Amino acid sequence: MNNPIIQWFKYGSPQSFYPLAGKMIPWFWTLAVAFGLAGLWISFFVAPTDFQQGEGYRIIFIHVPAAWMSMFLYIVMAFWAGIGLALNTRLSGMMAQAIAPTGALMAFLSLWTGAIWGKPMWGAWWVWDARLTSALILFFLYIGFIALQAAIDDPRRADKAGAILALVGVVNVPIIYFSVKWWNTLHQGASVSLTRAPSMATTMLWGMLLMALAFWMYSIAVSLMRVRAIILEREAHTEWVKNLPEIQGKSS
Amino acid sequence: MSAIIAIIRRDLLLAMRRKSEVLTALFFFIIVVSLFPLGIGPESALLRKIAPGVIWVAALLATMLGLARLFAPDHADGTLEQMVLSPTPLGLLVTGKIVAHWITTGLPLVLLAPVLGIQFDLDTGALGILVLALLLGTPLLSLIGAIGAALTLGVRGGGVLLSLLVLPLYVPALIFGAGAVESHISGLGAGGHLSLLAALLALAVFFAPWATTAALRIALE
Amino acid sequence: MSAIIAIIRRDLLLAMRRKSEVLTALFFFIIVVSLFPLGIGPESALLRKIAPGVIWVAALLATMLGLARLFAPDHADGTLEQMVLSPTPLGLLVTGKIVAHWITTGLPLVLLAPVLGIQFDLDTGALGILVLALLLGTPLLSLIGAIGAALTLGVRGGGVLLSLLVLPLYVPALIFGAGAVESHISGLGAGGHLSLLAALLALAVFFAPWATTAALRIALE
Amino acid sequence: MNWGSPAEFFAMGGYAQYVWSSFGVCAALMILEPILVRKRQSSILRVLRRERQAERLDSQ
Amino acid sequence: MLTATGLSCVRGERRLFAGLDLAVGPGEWLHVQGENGAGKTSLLRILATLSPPAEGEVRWQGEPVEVLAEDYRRAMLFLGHHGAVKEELTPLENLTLAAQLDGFELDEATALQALVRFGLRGREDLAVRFLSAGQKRRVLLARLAVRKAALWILDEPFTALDVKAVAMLSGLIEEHLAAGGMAILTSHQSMPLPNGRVLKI
Amino acid sequence: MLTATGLSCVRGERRLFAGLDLAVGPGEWLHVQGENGAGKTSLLRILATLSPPAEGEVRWQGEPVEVLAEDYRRAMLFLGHHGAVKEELTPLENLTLAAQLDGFELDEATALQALVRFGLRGREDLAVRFLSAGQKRRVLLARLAVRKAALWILDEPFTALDVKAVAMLSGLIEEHLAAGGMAILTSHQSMPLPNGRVLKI
Ligand code: HEM
Ligand SMILES: Nc1ncnc2c1ncn2[C@@H]1O[C@H](COP(=O)(O)OP(=O)(O)OP(=O)(O)O)[C@@H](O)[C@H]1O
Ligand SMILES: Nc1ncnc2c1ncn2[C@@H]1O[C@H](COP(=O)(O)OP(=O)(O)OP(=O)(O)O)[C@@H](O)[C@H]1O
Ligand SMILES: [Mg+2]
Ligand SMILES: [Mg+2]
Repeated sequence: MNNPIIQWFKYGSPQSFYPLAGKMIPWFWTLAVAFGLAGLWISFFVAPTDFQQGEGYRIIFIHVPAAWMSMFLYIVMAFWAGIGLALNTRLSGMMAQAIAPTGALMAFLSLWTGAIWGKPMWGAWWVWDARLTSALILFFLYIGFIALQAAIDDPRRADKAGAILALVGVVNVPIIYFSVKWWNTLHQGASVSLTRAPSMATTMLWGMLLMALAFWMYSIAVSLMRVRAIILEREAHTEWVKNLPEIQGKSS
Repeated sequence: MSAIIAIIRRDLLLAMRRKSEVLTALFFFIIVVSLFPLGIGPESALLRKIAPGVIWVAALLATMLGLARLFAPDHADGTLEQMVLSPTPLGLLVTGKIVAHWITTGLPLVLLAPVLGIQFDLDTGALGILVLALLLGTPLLSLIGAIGAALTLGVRGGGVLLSLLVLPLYVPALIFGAGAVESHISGLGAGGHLSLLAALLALAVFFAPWATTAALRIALE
Repeated sequence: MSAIIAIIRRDLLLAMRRKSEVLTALFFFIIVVSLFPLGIGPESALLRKIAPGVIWVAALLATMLGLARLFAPDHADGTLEQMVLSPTPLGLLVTGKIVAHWITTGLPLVLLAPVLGIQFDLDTGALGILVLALLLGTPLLSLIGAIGAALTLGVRGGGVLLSLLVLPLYVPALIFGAGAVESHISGLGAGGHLSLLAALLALAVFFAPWATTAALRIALE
Repeated sequence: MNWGSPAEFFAMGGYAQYVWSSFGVCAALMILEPILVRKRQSSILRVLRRERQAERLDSQ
Repeated sequence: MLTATGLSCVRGERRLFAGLDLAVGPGEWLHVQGENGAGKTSLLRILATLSPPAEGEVRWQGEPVEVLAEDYRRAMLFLGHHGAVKEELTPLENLTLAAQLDGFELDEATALQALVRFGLRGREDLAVRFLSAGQKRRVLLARLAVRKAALWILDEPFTALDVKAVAMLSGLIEEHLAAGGMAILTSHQSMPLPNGRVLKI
Repeated sequence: MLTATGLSCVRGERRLFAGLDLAVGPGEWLHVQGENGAGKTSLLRILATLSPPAEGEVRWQGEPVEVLAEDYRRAMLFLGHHGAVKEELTPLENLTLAAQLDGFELDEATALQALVRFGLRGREDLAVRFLSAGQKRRVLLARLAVRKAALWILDEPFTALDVKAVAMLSGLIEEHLAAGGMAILTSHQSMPLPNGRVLKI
C-alpha cells in the first residue's frame, strides 16, 4: 500500500477528481471550439480545390480526425480499464465507461463520412475494403463493450468484465486489422480500391491537424462531463456527494 | 382483448428491462450479414448477387436465436403454469406473446435491412422489395417459431433442437422472400413471390397460435 | 492433470446424456449450409465460389450457439461455485471444459465438413485444405468463445450479447480459414493462411484460459 | 479564397449533398452528445437534491 | 367443495399412491404429509389440473374439473416449488403483472400494501434478482393477499421463511379459512391451524 | 480455527452488517440467525471466499484466507441454496464426479453407502431430474458423508427435508463435531446440537 504509484491513484479518487474535472471542462471546451473554428476556416476557405476530386474531398477534414480518434480512444479506454483491473481503483473503471460512447460516436462518424464520401468517389456507399472493414469491426467492439457494461447491474462487476473485454479487444484490434488487410490484398480483382489522396498540400495537412486537435479536445471535454455524471450516479449515497454544494442547494 | 394488450405490455416492459437483448439481436443480424463478405471476398458483383439470400438467412437466424427465450423464462420461473391456470384463454395470451416477440425482434430487422442492403450495393427498387418481403416474412417467422419454441420447451438441448425443428419450416419463407428480391433484380417482377408470402402469413396467423397453445399444454403436463 | 481429465470425462458424459445437443449442433451446421443454395439459387459456379465462406460462417455460428451452454448450466446449479472452491486451480478446470467443448462441437464439424464441401462441388485438394483449416480453426473458436461465454455469464440477454462480443473476435479466424481454401482453389497455395491460423491458435491457447478464468471469477463474485 | 458567392459556397462544386450531410451529421451528433450528457448529469442531481430535501424534512 | 376419489399416480415404474380419496369443504384445510418423495407435489399438481391422474377423478362443487376448466381455474390459486416471479422485475411490477394475467387490474396502493404486509417495505423497486431467498418467497406469497380465490393449493409455503413470516402467513391462511375458504398445504413442519385434517401419503 | 474480524457487507446502497466478529474452534458450531434478507447468505459466501467483504478479514488457523487459497478451500466444504447437482446425471454419478472435481477418487461402494444412508436406495440410477425436492437435497448432502473437510459451511441445510432426514443430518453434524470438526449453519428452525453458539445478524 506504500507504493507511490498506488498512492497517486488513490489520490485520484472520485471525490477529489469530481471538482477537478468540473474545473477542467470549460477549458477543454474553449480549446475545442477554438481549434474547431480555425480548422473549419482552413478546410473551407484556405484549402484549395482538389484537382481530382473537386470540392468533395473536403470531407477529409472530419473523416480522418474521426477515424484517428476512434482508434486512439479505444486504446485509452483499454488503458484505463487495464489500470482498473490491475490496481482496483474505482475511478479508472468510470473513465473507461465514460470514454466508450464517445469512441463509438467517433467510429460511427468515420463510417458515416467515409460512406458518404465513397458514393461520389467510388460510386458505391460501401466496399469491402480492408480499412473500411476493420473500422466497422472496431465499431462493433465498442458496441459490445457498451452492451456488456449495460447488461451488468453491479457497477464494480461491470467494470471488471468490461476491462477484460477491452484488453482482449486491444490484443485483437491489430490482429483484425492485419488479417483484413491480408484478406483484401491477397485477393485479386477488388473492383475498386481506395484512391489515395494525392500528396497532401501543407494547408490541407494543417487543416486536418487542427480538426484532429479539435476532435481530441472535444472527446476529453465530453468524457470528463460523462465521468462526472457517472461518479454522481455511483457514489450517490456517500457523504461527500451529499455535502456537495450543488446538492446542498447553495448554488441553485 | 385487454388480456392480450396486458401481455404485450408486459413483454415489452420485460424487453425494455433487458434492453440489451433487443439491441443485441439487431447487432447479431448486422454482424452475421457483415461476416459473409469476409468469408466470401470483396468482389461487389458477386456480393450483389448473394445479397438477398444472405440478408434473409441472417434475418432467419436472428429471429431464431430470440425464439429460445420466448417461453423459456416464463417456463423456468413458473409463470407459464400460472398462465395455463389463469382464467384468460391460453390462446389469447400466446398470441400476445407472439405479437410482442415480433415487435421486439422482427420489426427492428425490417427497419434495419435497407442499411445492410446498401452495404451490398443494392439499388432503391430492390431495397423497397426487400423491406416489403421482410414485412410479410418476419411475422411469419415469429409465428412458426413460436410453435417450435413451445414444442422444445423444457426439453434437454432445447436451443439447438429448436433450430433443427424450425429451420426446415422456415424454408418456404426464405425461398419466397429472397426470391422476391432476386426476381425483381432480374426484371421479372416480385408480385408473385410477395403474394405467396402473404398467403403463407394468412395461413400461419390462423394456425400457429392454436398449434403453439397445444404444444405448451403438452410441455406443461 | 487428473482433474483436467476428470472434468473432460464429466462434460463428455453430460454431453452423452443430452445427446440431442451435440447432434443438433451438427444438424444446425448442415441446415445453415444447405439454406444458402435455397436463398441464392442453384448456379454451381457461383456456389463453388462461395462454398468456403459459407461453410466457415456456418461453422462459426454452430460453435457459437453451443457456447451459451458452456458455463451457464454449471453456473445455474451452483457447480461453478464448487469449482471455484475446489482445491484444483480454476484455470485447469476451465481448460478441461474448453477441450470438452471442442470435442463435442468443433470436432464433429471438422469431420462433417468434407461431406458438405462435396455438395458445393469442391475437389479433393480443396476438401483437404478445408478440413485442415477447420482443424486449426475450430479450437480457436472454442477458446475465444469461452472468454465471451464467461463474460456474459448470468448477464441479462446473455445468449445474444455473447454473439455480439464473440463474432467480431472471430473475424481473423474466418478470414484466414476461408481464405486458405480460396487461395488454394485459385492456385496460390494455402500455406500462408494456415500458418497464420496456427499462430493465432498458439496465441489463444496461452491467453484465452487466463482471460476466461478471470472473467469467471468476476461473474461469481 | 475559393468562393465567388455564398451560393457557390453552399453548392460545393456539385458535391453539396455529400459534403453537407457529412458535416451536418457530424455537427449534429457532436452537439447532441454533450446535451445528452448534461441531461444525465442534471437528472441525477435532481434526484440527489430531492433525496436531500426529504432527509431534511425527515429530520425536522 | 373439492373432492377427489380413487386418485392414483404413477411415475416411471413406480406407483406413488393409489385409491386416494379426499374432500375439503369451506373453512377446512388439508395438511398433506409424507416422506421426501412420497408424492405430495405430484398430488398437488394433479389437484391443480397441471397433470392428469393415472386413475380417479377430481371434482369441484360436484363437477369434474376438466369440464369446469376456466371456472375452476378462476376459483383456485396454486403456488408451487417454483418462484413464478420474474427476476428482472421489481416486486411491485411482478405483483401487478400477475394480477393482469389473472384478468383483473390491481391498483398500486393495494399492491404496495400487500408488499408492505409481507415485510418488503423498501424493496418495492429493487429487482427481485437481488432479494434474498426468503424475500423472493414473500413476493410470491403476496399474491395470496391480493387475489381472491376460494381454494388455495400451496406446496411447502413455509420454505425459506423466517419465524415472523411463518406466523404472518399462518395468520393469512386462518383469515382465509374463517372467510369460508379452503386450503390444501404440504409442509414438513406441524401447523397450528384450526379445522385441519391430515392426509398421510 | 476460523476467525473473522470487523466484517462488513454492502449490497447495492444497503449495508447489511458491519463490524462483525466471529470465531469457531474445533468441535464448535455457529448458528447464524436473522430475518429474511438480514444477510446470512451473504455472510456465508464471504466466509467461503465466494465474495470479498467490503471491510474486514477472514482467517483460517491464523492466516488470511486469501493467502491460504487452496489450502483453505481443501479444508472447507460449502453447500448453498443452489443444488450443485446435475439434473441429467444420476445421484451416483453426481457424487463420483463431485469427488473428482475435489481431487479425490471415490469408489462406487462408498458412494452407494452414502446414498443409501441418505435414503436414496432404489434411486441411485434415476436421473436427478425425476427426484422430489427433498430427494434432490439429499443427493447434495450425501457429499457431507464422503468428503473429509474440517469446516462445514451450510446454508439452510434442512430446507425441503422431512423429519427423518433432519434427524439423520443432525446426527451427521454431531459426529463431525465430535471428531473435532467445525460447522457454520443457517436455519430458521432451532437445532438441538451441543457446543453451539448463536450469531444474530
Ligand atoms: C465507410 C467508409 C470509410 C471508412 C470506414 C474509412 C475509415 C478510415 C480510417 C479508419 C482511416 C484511418 C486509417 C489510418 O490512419 O491508418 C481513414 C483514413 C483516410 N480515409 Fe477513409 N474510410 C472510408 C471511406 C473513405 C473514402 C471514400 C475516402 C476517399 C475517397 C477515404 C479517404 C481517406 C483518407 C485520405 C484517409 C487518410 C489517409 C491516411 O491517413 O493514410 N476514406 N479512413
Ligand atoms: N421416472 C421415474 N421413475 C421412477 N420414479 C420416479 C420417476 N419420476 C419421479 N419418480 C419418483 O416420484 C416421486 C415424486 O415425488 P414428489 O415430487 O411428488 O414428492 P414430494 O412428496 O413432493 O417430496 P418432497 O417432500 O421431497 O417435496 C419421487 O419419489 C421420485 O423419485
Ligand atoms: N443491489 C441491492 N440493493 C439493495 N439491497 C440489496 C441489493 N442486493 C441485495 N440486497 C439486499 O441484500 C440482502 C441479501 O441478503 P441475504 O441473501 O444474505 O439474506 P439472508 O439472510 O440469506 O436471507 P434469507 O433468510 O431470506 O435467505 C437482501 O435484504 C437484499 O434485499
Ligand atoms: Mg415436493
Ligand atoms: Mg439466504
